[in-house]
Amino acid sequence: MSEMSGLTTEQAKALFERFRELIDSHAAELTELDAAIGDADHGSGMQRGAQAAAEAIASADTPAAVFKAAAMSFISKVGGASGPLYGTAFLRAAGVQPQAAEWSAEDLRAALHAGYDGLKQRGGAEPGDKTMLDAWQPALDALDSGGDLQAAAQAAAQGRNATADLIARKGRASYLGERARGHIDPGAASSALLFQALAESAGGPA
Amino acid sequence: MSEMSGLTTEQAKALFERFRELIDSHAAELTELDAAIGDADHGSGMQRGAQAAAEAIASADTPAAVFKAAAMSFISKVGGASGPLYGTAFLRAAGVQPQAAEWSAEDLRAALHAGYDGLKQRGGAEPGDKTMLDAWQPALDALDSGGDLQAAAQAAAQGRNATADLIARKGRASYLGERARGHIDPGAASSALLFQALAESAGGPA
Amino acid sequence: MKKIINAPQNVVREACEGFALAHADLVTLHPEPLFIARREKPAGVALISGGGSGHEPLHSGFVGRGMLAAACPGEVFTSPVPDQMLAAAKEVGGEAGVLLIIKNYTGDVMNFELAAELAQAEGLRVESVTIDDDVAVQDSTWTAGRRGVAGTVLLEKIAGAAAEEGQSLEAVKAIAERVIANVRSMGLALSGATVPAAGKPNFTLPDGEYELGIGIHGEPGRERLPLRPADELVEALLEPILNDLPLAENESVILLTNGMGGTPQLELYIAHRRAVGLLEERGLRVARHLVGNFVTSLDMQGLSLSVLRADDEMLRLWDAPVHTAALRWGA
Amino acid sequence: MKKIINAPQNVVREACEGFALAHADLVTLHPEPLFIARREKPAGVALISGGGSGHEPLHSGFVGRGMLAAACPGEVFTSPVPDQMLAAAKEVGGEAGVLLIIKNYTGDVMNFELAAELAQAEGLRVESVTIDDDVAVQDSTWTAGRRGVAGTVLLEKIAGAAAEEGQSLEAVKAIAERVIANVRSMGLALSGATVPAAGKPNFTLPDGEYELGIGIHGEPGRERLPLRPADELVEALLEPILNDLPLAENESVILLTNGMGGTPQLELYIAHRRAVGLLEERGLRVARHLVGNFVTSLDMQGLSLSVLRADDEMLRLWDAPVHTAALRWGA
Ligand SMILES: Nc1ncnc2c1ncn2[C@@H]1O[C@H](COP(=O)(O)OP(=O)(O)O)[C@@H](O)[C@H]1O
Ligand SMILES: Nc1ncnc2c1ncn2[C@@H]1O[C@H](COP(=O)(O)OP(=O)(O)O)[C@@H](O)[C@H]1O
Ligand SMILES: [Mg+2]
Ligand SMILES: [Mg+2]
Ligand SMILES: [Mg+2]
Ligand SMILES: [Mg+2]
Repeated sequence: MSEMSGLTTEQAKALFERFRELIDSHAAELTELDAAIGDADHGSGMQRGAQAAAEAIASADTPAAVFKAAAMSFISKVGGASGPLYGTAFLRAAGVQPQAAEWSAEDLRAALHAGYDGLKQRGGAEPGDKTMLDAWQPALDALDSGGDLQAAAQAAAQGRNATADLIARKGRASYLGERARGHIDPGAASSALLFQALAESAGGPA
Repeated sequence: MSEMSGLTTEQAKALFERFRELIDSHAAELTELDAAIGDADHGSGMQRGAQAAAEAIASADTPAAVFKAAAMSFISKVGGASGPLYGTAFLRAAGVQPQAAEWSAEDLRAALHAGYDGLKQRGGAEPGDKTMLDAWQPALDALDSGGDLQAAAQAAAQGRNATADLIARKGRASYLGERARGHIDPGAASSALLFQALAESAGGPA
Repeated sequence: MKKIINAPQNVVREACEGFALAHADLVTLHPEPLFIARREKPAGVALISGGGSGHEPLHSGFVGRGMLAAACPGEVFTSPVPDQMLAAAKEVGGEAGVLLIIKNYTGDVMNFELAAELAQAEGLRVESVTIDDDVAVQDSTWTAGRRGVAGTVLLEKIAGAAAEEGQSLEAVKAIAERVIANVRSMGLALSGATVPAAGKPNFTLPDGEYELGIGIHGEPGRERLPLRPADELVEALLEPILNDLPLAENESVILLTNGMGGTPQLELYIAHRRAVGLLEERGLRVARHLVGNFVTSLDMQGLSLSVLRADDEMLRLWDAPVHTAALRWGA
Repeated sequence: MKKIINAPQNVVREACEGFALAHADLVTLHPEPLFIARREKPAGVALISGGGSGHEPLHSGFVGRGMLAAACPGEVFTSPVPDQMLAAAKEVGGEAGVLLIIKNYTGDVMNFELAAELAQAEGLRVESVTIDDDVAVQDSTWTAGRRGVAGTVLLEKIAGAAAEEGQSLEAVKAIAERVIANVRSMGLALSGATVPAAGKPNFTLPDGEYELGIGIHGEPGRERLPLRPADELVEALLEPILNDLPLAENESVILLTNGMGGTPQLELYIAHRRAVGLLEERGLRVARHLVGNFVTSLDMQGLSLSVLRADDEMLRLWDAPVHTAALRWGA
């Protein structure tokens, strides 16, 4: 297992540029997932957010500034549940090392944890509730047990897939009860893309 | 060619009872014809009228009284174009021999002509305009040239079929222009049923 | 077909009962022959309209102060019978007389004419006007003539205000005829309407096509065309209207963007936006706006635009108080 | 999908522009961040609501005297962003404070909460209430809780009247909470809604089936059932409402029969007729009626019933003048 990398400002920007590409190419899929157990707007919402974030980060000069600009973009452009959730996660992540010109692997892990805690606090959900937490939590577990960003992305993808077995207890899908089973949670799917973007942007040796 | 018969009060009543049966069993068909080039209400409208007429004639004691009761039923229950048209035709027919206890063949022919003139006057249409006139006119021609009620019914049916070749110049189908071609006129179809009912009720030797 | 109804033959009666319950402060239901009358008999000219049902809120929704004195609902898409208008005229008509407002359809015209004859025979003062605002149809002796469509709501409002302020039968009829002479409409549909008794849509359009020039009963229009962006659809509707109604620069118009029943309000306002823009580009003044479902065709998806060249008198009457179920202001 | 739109991503903005053109006497459009405000800033408490678009006339249609001070439209079926509510609060809020009216959806609650935090940080007095009137959903800690649906229009009217007459922020909030505690709704659908950006209906129902307990975004309901006559459908809607809202004999209620957008008005009144009948059979007094498309779901076919147990104060505030695009009386 290779070592987890840190994050330079350039890598942070690459992360959000790559996130935007991935969201764009998966927008229809995200909307379809949301159509099945939600309201069919997750793809277009994430597109607005990822696009705005990719633009807003241009002049940022620290990883924290990148995350903060991305946070404001998600809060200001997305709406719905995912806007404030991603926005809060990115804002909290930015707060861990607000000044550093570059994040160490430890900084990055701490930032992701802070983001995850923000998600939990803002949404009041727990892992197993069939939400984006179910992609974040296995990804963080992978990092905590020494995995690299690649391993985190794989864990997030597995977590995303596993949401199909769950019934939802938060968000719009919770109205479905048993009927939500068999469907992947759209927010978990977009979160898996976030961890993929992170692995692809910063996954190399730091 | 057999002689045309006249009409007793009983036969006049049988005519409207039979008309009601025929309309009931063809209601869906009439509505479908009207759906194609009109507004899909000819079947239900004629049902209301024929049903009310069959009830209203119960106490009538002359052919004219039968026709007048039928006329008022169509005017009061049908609405649309066909209500006033059939109503006017029956009312005018009733006016030709208002007192006679029985109509001779000549009376009946005159009554049908008066009805036809009423139709033309009320609706302002001419034969060839793809309306019920195109069933009435060949039926009257058949009678005028010595045919019996059976022949009139056949001519009305042929006239009905021939409306498929016409474009409409009156009524709702006139908005269609060329697109009305290929469709039988619903009012011509219900009029053919009227002449069929007449032939079946009074078609025997007078 | 899926509908929230009981038996198809009871649709109109039951809907009228529901309407009368909901608007008991405004109207009274007369069940047989069926008509809906203003709760308080008008002092002046009594406007009576009616037509096939399925176009709600037309006409029942416009019964009340400053608009109709009575509405006579026929079966769905079937003109009412003369008995209804006759009974309504006797109920709401007074010394000032009755004006019948007829939409130009063969059936409506014949039934209202019969009613007028019967009412006159009983000594009532009855006049009538016939509205034929639909430019989709060629007005020629070779057709039944132009159809009466959404312009009817503008007519009923303006003539209703004239009646309410006590104008004479002749004057109310004259202003009604002025409205008719100056209003033009054109509609389009993305889908047909389903008549309860028929059980299926009166026409079907392939995906990606719309019908230009549709009537409010699903009568076909001018042609079927590939669906275009809303702005272009609006141009396709306004073009024939403006060709038919020559308007000088700076003239004032009332613009009605009317939904056919199944069109989301978002879409109506998107169309309205472009219609206002286009009229203003032509140098016209959109003096009054009306947007919504006023003259519908059951669940049809589509809309129509109506343009009324409005003189000061018409604008004044438009602004006059109205209190009905579907249109209300100043009262 | 067939829609009268230009680009899907411009639907909300263009519709708001059309709305502002049509109702320039009532509202002002603020384009960025997007909100619609009363033309004249209210003197008292400013009510601000908002939510995903596609439910029109909610909320923009209720901006005006005696109701909302501003409405913040999100993308179609997507809650608005905090910037919108913040900008609206700064624009229409004054000394008397701001009351945010939130429909209970995860996204709406989070975005409004963020907005409230930001506004308070800027020194504004902001309170909020959350409406969750949909009895179709079990209210438990295991779900996101009950949804806010058509009862919202009753809430906005009554709280708006309290604000208009100058009641304090505390008092307006208290009456709003009293309405929320006493209103229950339940809906059904015959067909799904098509979100422009998605391009196809959010669910499809086989012929002959309906979905009981549907949400206004096409969220699924309690169960799919064979379609029944209207009278039985009404019973299926009222039963869970009355089980959840214990009403004593002779109590007064306001009854709202609300169309989901694609349902002909005839059907709404047929349902309303039975709903009134059923409530009266239970010994209740239907003191006020509202029938029409008020809280819609784009082109969805279906309807909802809302019952508000109304005390004298609520009835008085209901009757108070209101002047908005979609609800108007006494003004
Ligand atoms: N309370 C919550 N906590 C965490 N995540 C949530 C919560 N509610 C919803 N989500 C996530 O948000 C996703 C839906 O996002 P989106 O479609 O943008 O929101 P909306 O439901 O408002 O349309 C869900 O798939 C889920 O992953
Ligand atoms: N002006 C007219 N003269 C004679 N018959 C007419 C005229 N207009 C319509 N019709 C007849 O009426 C029929 C339609 O009847 P119906 O469906 O009851 O009326 P509507 O068109 O009002 O729905 C047409 O098929 C045609 O035969
Ligand atoms: Mg969603
Ligand atoms: Mg017809
Ligand atoms: Mg008809
Ligand atoms: Mg959403």
